[in-house]
Amino acid sequence: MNKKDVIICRCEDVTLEELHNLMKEGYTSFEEIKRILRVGMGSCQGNTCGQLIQRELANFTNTPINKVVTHKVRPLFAGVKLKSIVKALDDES
Amino acid sequence: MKKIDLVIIGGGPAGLSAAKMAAESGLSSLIIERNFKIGGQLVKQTHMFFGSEKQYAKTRGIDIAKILVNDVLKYSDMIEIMTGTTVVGLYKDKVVTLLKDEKYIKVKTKAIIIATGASEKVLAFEKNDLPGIYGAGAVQTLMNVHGVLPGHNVVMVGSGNIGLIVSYQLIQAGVNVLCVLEASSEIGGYKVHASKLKRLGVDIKTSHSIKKAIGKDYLERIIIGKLDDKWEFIEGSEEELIVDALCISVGLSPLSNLLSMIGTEMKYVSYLGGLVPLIDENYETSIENVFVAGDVCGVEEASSAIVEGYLTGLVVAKKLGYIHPNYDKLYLDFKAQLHNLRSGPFGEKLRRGLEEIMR
Amino acid sequence: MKANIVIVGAGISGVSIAYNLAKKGVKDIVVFDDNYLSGGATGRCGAGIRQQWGTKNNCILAKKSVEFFEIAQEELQYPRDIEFKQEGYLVIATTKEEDLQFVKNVKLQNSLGIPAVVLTPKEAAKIVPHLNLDIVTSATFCPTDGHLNPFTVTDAYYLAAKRLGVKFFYQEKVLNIIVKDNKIIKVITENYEVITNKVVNAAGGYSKEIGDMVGIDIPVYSENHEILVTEPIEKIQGPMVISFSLNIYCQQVPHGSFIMGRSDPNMPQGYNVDASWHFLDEMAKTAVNLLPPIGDLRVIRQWGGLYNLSPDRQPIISDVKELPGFYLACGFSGHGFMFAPMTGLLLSEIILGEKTTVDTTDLHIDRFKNSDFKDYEKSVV
Amino acid sequence: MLNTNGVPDKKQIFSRFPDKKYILKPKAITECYEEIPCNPCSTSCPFDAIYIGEDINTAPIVDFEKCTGCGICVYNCPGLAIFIVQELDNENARFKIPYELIPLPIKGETWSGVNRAGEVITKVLIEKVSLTEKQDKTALIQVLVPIEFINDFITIRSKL
Repeated sequence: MNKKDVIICRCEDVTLEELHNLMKEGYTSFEEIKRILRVGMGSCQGNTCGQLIQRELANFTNTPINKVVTHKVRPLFAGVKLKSIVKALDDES
Repeated sequence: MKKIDLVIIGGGPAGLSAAKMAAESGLSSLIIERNFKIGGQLVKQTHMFFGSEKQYAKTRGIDIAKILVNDVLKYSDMIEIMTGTTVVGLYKDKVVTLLKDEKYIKVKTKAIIIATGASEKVLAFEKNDLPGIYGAGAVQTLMNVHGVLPGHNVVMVGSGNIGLIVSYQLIQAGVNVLCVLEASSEIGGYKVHASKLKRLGVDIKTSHSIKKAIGKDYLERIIIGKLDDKWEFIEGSEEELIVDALCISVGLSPLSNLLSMIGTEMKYVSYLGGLVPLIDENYETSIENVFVAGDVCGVEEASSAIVEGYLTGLVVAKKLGYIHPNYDKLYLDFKAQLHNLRSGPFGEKLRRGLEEIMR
Repeated sequence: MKANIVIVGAGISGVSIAYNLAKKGVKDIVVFDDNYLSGGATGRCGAGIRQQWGTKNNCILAKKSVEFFEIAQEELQYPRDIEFKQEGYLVIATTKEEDLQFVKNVKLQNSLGIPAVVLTPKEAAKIVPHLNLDIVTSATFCPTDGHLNPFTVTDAYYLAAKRLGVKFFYQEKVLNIIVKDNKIIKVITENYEVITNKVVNAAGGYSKEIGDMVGIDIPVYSENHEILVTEPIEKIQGPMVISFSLNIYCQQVPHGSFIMGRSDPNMPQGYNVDASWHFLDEMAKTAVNLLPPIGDLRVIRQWGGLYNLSPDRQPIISDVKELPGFYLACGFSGHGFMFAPMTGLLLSEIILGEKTTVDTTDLHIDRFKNSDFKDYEKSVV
Repeated sequence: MLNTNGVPDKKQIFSRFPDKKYILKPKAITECYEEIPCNPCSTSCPFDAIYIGEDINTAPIVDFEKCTGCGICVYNCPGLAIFIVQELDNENARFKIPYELIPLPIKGETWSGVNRAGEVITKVLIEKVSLTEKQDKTALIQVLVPIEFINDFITIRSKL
């Protein structure tokens, strides 16, 4: 398989090859991989890549998938313009 | 900041039923729906549903949506509906932040029912980002909502009920479905759906999967292959197919991000499709007054989602002091319906999964 | 397991201390962290590197640290990019009082070799054109301040230390430190017991708890500070823009996103790192007021992290007279990331009994024994 | 094999056909081999001829004494898994099948007859096409099928 052509994270354009290389280096938790490859930090917040990476980690570390901890979900669920937040405040007062 | 006693996140079958039952009990609510129409996935389901009469069996999904929407509209004085609105933040002090168009809205509430449903799983294969590769849900939206064909020659990946049903709908739309690929050694969905496809000449290839997509700017061909019992491709089994669309339907996973965001206790349960919240017998999560209903706490059929919606709507209302005149009778009935829907062999994995998340 | 030294915490301070000790030839160094690589304050920080401080100690620590960051990529032989970009910090004054204070600060900074300058609002606008000049009274600018990627630089230190033989244990919480006859004898973690007589407390937000394990009361507390990040856009802002009076820092990182943070004066002390809607409100208001065009950017994520605050907002890098073998690297008050090279160097010197590169008297925990300590750092967001 | 390609085997098929004596009149054949939570066939039958009971996961059982072959269950089955069959004479069988594709056949046309594996096995004559509002978009097609295909014919495909 040409791992360069397998897209894992669309937001940050991360391929399976990059993921596997990092796992081979010893980074075998989602949070570590996220910090280096930026997976899960894009605008979809790991919605798509999350489960793919979870599966790859389970295979690589030989761990049942339910034991592979996935990424932390943080607000916001969709991008909000800073000025929209300000506008809402202005409307309140 | 806007104040309302109950916020229901998701205007699909679970959310709508919850709102209706809460309203019947006397509790007002606000439904937040990301799409521009309420009804959830039902609005693109042109097939008849299974189940029993109480869950509108034999009615087409699109018509079940109409029934549920009408039920809610009858309570327009008690149920506020915000469509085209995304929940962007969910905070522990029960403030829900919303985005509608570019407008940011903060809502303070006492109780939340999260009925966000599920999202489609994706597959990692070569060139999986080529235009022409769709999720089954997107194909349904294109075809059944917008009347647009995804392609002329399509291969479906996945033989669960959705894969089988969408393949049938593709044929109904005049699309040539070359085959359905199933990685496992057996068909995943109901066999009645499989038989329906097979008699229309569609091959269902078990122990097969997509190996690679080929195309310059868009999908032109695919390579499929046979899998061994470890789900590895068997060398030499490759086959090239000329397609202009590939439809991926390899399962759903609960859309539980908002629950993670607010910090409810969660567990990964494969039988339920992924990460789900721990719940009690009334679908209340580890955070008081945060409830779940529908696929978000385990992927099932719309029929169960509807009943779970009714149940949570009933229970939330009671917790906030609005007791339905028929509370006891309804409560038992909803419980019995859920039991009935899940008691067969197809419900076995689900039953085991649900046991795992009971707190 | 036996260890010469156990380091509690593998954030930027812990990995730097480990690296510096190992480089000096210390064997059997073990580092425990109850999280994953940069899972604590380091990975949650604002990623800025600043030398424009109001106290001498902070200025020196920052300047010497920058000197290291300039060569860190090669020194640590790191294959990925640590993204050290020196595009400056523009410190905004908005009051007469700040104008005066900043002139003093720059004088101090210059005297220590930090190339900061005082600017008029117009001059500041040449550096960051989208500033709202209506609220700027003056500014200072240091071109050698900048940005550094917290994840990769921590990773770089970690890999370099590992190559030198340091053993790291992640997801391994230190449960207790056993002291006998005023001597450390053992560190107990979830899965290990380590015989050692030296422990470094680099536990960031949790350093007070580590101190409590050995009966040393460290006068620090933790507090949640929140941050947000926007979608990436084309580059429009080089330097970090920071204002103490407005309570904001805001930088466009090389990836294109804007990272910005502020503190909440009403935040209770504790270990909560939740994100709040309230922060979003205040942050948006402050940022759009100071840098109006960024109002069009979309916030995509927000999070919190712990500041470990010391009484004078300067770090504690020292031994502990009451308990030989116990060393502190804590109380960084939100700036442990940018001081890390010096934290590692100085503490390694202290542990090995070497003459320290700079005078560390004022970094010693004992400075808090007098209620009126010398300096208080006001340049903190 | 039903589980691997969606085609029931002969044994399964025969298990749903009644005694020959019943088939001289139109009877419903329920090709629903799994226990799935579903019961519209039973609840829609005006003659109480299809039994499922309290547990909706039970596979339907047709009481061929009561079944009149009216065809209501055919378009009420969400799985399109029911058809009506009648042994008309020595030459022909008459089927009523559900059909949801367009174009619909027209009375008098000859179409290909297809078996459960999707293979064309014969020609069939379209006798009647009904699509009332009650049928909710599932048409009922009455076709004449050569008697030798009584256990093989399942649907129609393309006009000849």
